[in-house]
Amino acid sequence: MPELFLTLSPQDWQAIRLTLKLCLYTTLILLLLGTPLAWWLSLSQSKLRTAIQAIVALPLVLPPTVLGFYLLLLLGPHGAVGSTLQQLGLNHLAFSFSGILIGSVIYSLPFTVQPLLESFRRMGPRPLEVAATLGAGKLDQLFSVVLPLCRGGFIVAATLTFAHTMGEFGVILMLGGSIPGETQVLSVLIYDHAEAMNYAQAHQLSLGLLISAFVVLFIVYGLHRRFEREAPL
Amino acid sequence: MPELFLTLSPQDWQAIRLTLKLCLYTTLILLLLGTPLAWWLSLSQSKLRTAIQAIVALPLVLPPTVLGFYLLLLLGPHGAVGSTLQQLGLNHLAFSFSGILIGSVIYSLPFTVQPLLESFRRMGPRPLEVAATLGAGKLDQLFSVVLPLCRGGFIVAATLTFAHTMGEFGVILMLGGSIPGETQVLSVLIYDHAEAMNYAQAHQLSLGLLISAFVVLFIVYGLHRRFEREAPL
Amino acid sequence: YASDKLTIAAASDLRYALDDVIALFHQQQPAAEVRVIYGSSGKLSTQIRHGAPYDLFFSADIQFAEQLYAEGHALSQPQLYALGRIVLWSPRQNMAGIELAQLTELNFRRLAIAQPAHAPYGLRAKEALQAVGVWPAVEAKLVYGENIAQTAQMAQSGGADIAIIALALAKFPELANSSKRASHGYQLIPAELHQPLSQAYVITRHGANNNTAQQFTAFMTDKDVLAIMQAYGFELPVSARQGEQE
Amino acid sequence: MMLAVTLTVKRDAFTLQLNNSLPLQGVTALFGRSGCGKTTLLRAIAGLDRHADATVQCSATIWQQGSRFVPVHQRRIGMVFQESSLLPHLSVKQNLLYGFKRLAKHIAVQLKPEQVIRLLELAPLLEQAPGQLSGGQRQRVALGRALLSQPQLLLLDEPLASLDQQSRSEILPFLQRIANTTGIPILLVSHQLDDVVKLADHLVLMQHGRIHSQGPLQQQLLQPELAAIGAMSLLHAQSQGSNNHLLKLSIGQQQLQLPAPQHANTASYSPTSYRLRIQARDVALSLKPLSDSSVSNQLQVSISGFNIAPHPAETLVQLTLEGQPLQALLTKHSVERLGLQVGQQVYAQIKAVALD
Amino acid sequence: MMLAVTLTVKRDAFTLQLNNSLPLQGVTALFGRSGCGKTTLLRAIAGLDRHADATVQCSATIWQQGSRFVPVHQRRIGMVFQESSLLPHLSVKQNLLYGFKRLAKHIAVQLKPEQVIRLLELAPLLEQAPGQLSGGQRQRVALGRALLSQPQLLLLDEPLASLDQQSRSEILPFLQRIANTTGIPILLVSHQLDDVVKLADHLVLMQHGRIHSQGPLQQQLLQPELAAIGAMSLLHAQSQGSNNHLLKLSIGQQQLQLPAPQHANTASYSPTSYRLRIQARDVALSLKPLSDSSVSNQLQVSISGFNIAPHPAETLVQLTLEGQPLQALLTKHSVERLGLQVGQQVYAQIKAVALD
Ligand SMILES: Nc1ncnc2c1ncn2[C@@H]1O[C@H](COP(=O)(O)OP(=O)(O)OP(=O)(O)O)[C@@H](O)[C@H]1O
Ligand SMILES: Nc1ncnc2c1ncn2[C@@H]1O[C@H](COP(=O)(O)OP(=O)(O)OP(=O)(O)O)[C@@H](O)[C@H]1O
Ligand SMILES: [Mg+2]
Ligand SMILES: [Mg+2]
Repeated sequence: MPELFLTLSPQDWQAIRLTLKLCLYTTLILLLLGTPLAWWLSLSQSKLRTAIQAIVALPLVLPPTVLGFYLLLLLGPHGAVGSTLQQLGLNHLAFSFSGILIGSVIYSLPFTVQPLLESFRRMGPRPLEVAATLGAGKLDQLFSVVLPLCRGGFIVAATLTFAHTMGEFGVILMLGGSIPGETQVLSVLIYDHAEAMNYAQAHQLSLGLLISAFVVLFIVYGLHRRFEREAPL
Repeated sequence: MPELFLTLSPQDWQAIRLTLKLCLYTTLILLLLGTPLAWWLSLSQSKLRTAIQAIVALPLVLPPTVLGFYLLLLLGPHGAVGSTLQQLGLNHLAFSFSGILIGSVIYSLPFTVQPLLESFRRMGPRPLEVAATLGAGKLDQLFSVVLPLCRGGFIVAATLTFAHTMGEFGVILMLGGSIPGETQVLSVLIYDHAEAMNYAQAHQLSLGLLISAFVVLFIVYGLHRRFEREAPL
Repeated sequence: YASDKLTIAAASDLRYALDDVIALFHQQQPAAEVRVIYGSSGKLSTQIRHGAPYDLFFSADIQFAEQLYAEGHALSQPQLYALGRIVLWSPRQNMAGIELAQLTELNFRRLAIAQPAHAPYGLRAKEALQAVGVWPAVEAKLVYGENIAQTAQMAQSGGADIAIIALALAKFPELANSSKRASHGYQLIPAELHQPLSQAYVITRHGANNNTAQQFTAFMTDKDVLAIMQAYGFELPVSARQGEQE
Repeated sequence: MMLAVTLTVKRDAFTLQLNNSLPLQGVTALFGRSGCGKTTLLRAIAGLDRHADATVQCSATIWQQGSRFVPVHQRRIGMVFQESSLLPHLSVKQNLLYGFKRLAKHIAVQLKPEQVIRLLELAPLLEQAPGQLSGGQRQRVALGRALLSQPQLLLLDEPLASLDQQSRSEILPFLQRIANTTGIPILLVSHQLDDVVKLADHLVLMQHGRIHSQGPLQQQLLQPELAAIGAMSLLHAQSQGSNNHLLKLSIGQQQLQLPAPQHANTASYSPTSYRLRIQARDVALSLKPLSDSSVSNQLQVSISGFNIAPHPAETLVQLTLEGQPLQALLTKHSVERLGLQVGQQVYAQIKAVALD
Repeated sequence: MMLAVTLTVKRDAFTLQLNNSLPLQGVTALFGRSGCGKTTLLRAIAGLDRHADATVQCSATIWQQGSRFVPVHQRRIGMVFQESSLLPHLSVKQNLLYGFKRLAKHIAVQLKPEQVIRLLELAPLLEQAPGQLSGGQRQRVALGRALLSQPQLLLLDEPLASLDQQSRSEILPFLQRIANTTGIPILLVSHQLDDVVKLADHLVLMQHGRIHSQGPLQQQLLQPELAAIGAMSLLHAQSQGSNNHLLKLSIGQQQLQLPAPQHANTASYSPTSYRLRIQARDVALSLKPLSDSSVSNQLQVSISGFNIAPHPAETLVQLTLEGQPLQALLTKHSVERLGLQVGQQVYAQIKAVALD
């Protein structure tokens, strides 16, 4: 095991750092965006909301590179977003960290929203009613009731999002261009190693990835279980 | 819109059929495998189960082609599984529909298991206790209580699995090799069209895919909502 | 058993040329069923190693074919049939007349090449950039495509300002006409600046008894085929040129 | 101080229709059969359900009218739900303090945690999770939690349903004291007429989604609807001091002696007036005072009327005792035997009295 | 037919320890303060919790012992949980029939759906979802569902807690009839001593996780623990026929007259023996028979002892009426005034009687 990591090159380490950053940012952004979105979706019954719920899942059905290509068109200098940014004197987003971050956020959106939505629905109205009669406003309810009660849903959402972002490379490759330190995340690097038939390196990185992911997931799920045992719902 | 589909080639149609078959089979198999697995995971508190829960999520963190590569090693003629099969006089599984089906099943496993697990946990023991006192055995409870009560979880699991299988091509391309009628699913075909810069065809297939996925999801979520309204939990 | 169904695995850069070749082959052998699967040479050779049902393998780099042959996964010696060329191409401007060495003078943000680690065209692009001494200057501006087709897409979308791509792609109408503003002249990069992109094929073990495979390899020396290859920007190797002269 | 409610709720087989004012003083009991709309009414008052075209006005504050709708958390309501409603992720202590911790600075704390925890006997449960409580324990925690939020109005939906008699008899006077001393009005749903009569000042009788009648408890007890459950009277009496555990009371010119109430915490609380609850079946009548009977309380009353009793063999005799109504449930046989008539002066033997 | 339970459950601040046999005949009431372990016991009997080293034996069948554990669904138990437990995805009708539809072919249907639906007044609710029911309606559905599963043992955990008096007084006799006619034994948890006395044949008194005492209701009612809640007696009487809505009863040599019970469905049901529930505070004593009082039932009794009453000003007088125990709650003052002594013959005026 120790040798395993001794042989990692600086490029590998850079990719690891970058991957962690991307996964962390994506997960955080998606929890921030996904929570209100899922909340809103859970409340009403209108057709519009059903439509939006369906739309949220759509990025999933496209092959990642194809999605990446469309995003490249959108975020690149000729695309709606990219050209607007350029007119504002900013850079377009293709081949930048921000670009792959946007790509990851869009691509993993359903993995955040769906479990949260289901979790919110199942909680039912009673705990919120109770909190309201005890003087808790909407935001207060979110933090003091929804978050702790739907912890399981948040954990599922966060781990699926994190893991999915970690493994995804199609969108990132197309949109990011594999720039070391900027867009060359671990999945791209492992892919490159595998394609180049540098199997030793690919195996080593894969194994490292699997082990660390396992450790993290084990701890997260273990803690969640402990909580559940202490305060069963 | 009508012209959209008029211009589909026989190859496209073949890929569409194959994709539907793959997604359907994957979803069904995963629901069949994932339900007992998630059920088992939801029941006990042991370390082993936490570990298995973490392992279930692991395929996600590997880049799909790399996962596909490892599966190829495993299922191909030199792999443990493939060579055993060959010794039994059967074909190895690489480059066959069965092979990509196995790949999809492994790769989408967490999207089935996690929402189900969460859903089972949230249901709590009471409904099952009630059913048991009324004479329902374990299997009966599964069908008469767990399935309907966790319908939301099943829908999330099924749609995430279906959509994810639809869009996935890394594993399939590596393991299946884009053989028309056998392993050339829609995502691979779209990818191929895009690579070939047959944008018209790529756009058309993508659009068709998005629209039909939207319609299906809209109907599924809409029905689910209607049910929920009629029998709120 | 002998089968008339032929499955060809081919490197992505052959995509358009090989399609035409197969169409031609089909005219001569209407009964033959030929299908082709494009991918990166690395991936395809890995698949062949692990039992892929490909009869013929057209590699973008002869090394992959030689390796397969050495390992016993291919039966025939790799057969060289064409040489690939790389060009400078831009979605913004006509690159005709702009030498590789002038890249340092151009104002651009991103230069796309294929991933040198595994894509033959990427490796050749890198060699050429190093040969003219601009590599250190442009390295920070590089973005990498998974393969040469994706590299072209990166540039085509405008995300990358310039790309080094296969001549075969630059000649493809989709790319040549991809922007309305300029007709996209490309600049051929001299072959001396990099190792040759030796396009070679082998018959795999799977194709050992495939008659059509034999017929198709024989057909590859047909002069009409060579013409197609040339039209798509491939150069013919010395051996083939001799054949042409006959 | 009134709670004015105008409300129409239409459901498949049920319609709730109200246009009433309920007093916001002391304890108002909502009494009615299962399914008559009590919970629906409480939820509308609390603002948990927003019904179209409803008006809810609490004293001078309009809670709902037209597009105006004060959200639940701003109404300062303490609610005990009919079903268990503890927040499952919080311990008993955290549940108790959930509302308390959210009080605005300027709100005076009338009910202190220690006090509530002591009275509801919650001390040993503080660290437990709601899932580890018995049914009655959960109800006590929910009640304590509502009280600690220092509400301006308490809405209690059968708060004592799964409590044993002893807990009940300890909590009821506590609730009454809260209503009396803190001035927090209580709207109480209960199916136990006993509890209602012990606690309520005002009784609202609901039937099929409407308020059938309402008024002070003493008057409401004469409603024939209640006779079906157990006719009862309420007498107001003045204290004349107590000795030897016996309390002397006077009603007008007449005297009674009763065992003095014995609450753990009545030392500091000796009211000058008492409410006597007397079941109609606990009142016997005789033509002249009885001397050698164990019944010590005999009061002179006059017969003001005869009502139909739920049972055909019985009659509900309406009496007047120093101007206050009193009911006696006799068999028709006895009425005939004694030859009772309207206007007649008779002696009422009161066997059993419940005191608050 | 006995239910033998050996059980130890240790929790933080609570230990349940039992090694008892409960009768499996008629209605057995579990009575005890909140948190004393009633629900825990029912769950162990049902097999919902599997406690180590526990033994549960129902008649001849061992349900749990060592590694043997009959799963819940094979125990043929009808359980009504303390908290609402309808299956939320099923309509009222589907809930009711859930157990019924799962009955094995060979099981005789003693309780028919129509019958249960009629008696629990569920007909108008059949198509509703559980979320659309009031608290009391939910309880009725849960009870009906348990009954329809044709259980061999009914475990009822406060099944009537949120029901109004009228529903209660209709359902209680129904439950009793089930116990009497179908022979299904009932284990009932209730906090209403009233209900318990109406229904139970056998009373189990629980305290702090132990069975304090158990026995036939008549004897158990003399337990001082129950006096704190309201001392009461139970008399067995023979019917001598009724006329003019009055029922004539005899206890030994003595006669009583009472309003005849009036249940909608008693036409076909006229028992020859009755149980009379008499609150100790409803019994007055006199040295000689009273003539000009409305009290028509006067019985000759002898004083067998004096017990301490919960209130210091009162005494619980133990009487014997034709061999049956009877209690009277008098003030000490009256006892002194009348000069009552053990062995003395006196007349008991029984003002109020509850009949089942
Ligand atoms: N969500 C709902 N949808 C349709 N009908 C409902 C709904 N909630 C309650 N009802 C019906 O409205 C009526 C009144 O219900 P409510 O809960 O107010 O009764 P309640 O007086 O509180 O009864 P209980 O004493 O049994 O709790 C009932 O007949 C009930 O079936
Ligand atoms: N899961 C649990 N973990 C720890 N303690 C528990 C748990 N469940 C119940 N208890 C405790 O065990 C004791 C007995 O609980 P139980 O539910 O059996 O009481 P009960 O007699 O049914 O009371 P009630 O009449 O209030 O329903 C209580 O003191 C309770 O706090
Ligand atoms: Mg209610
Ligand atoms: Mg209980």
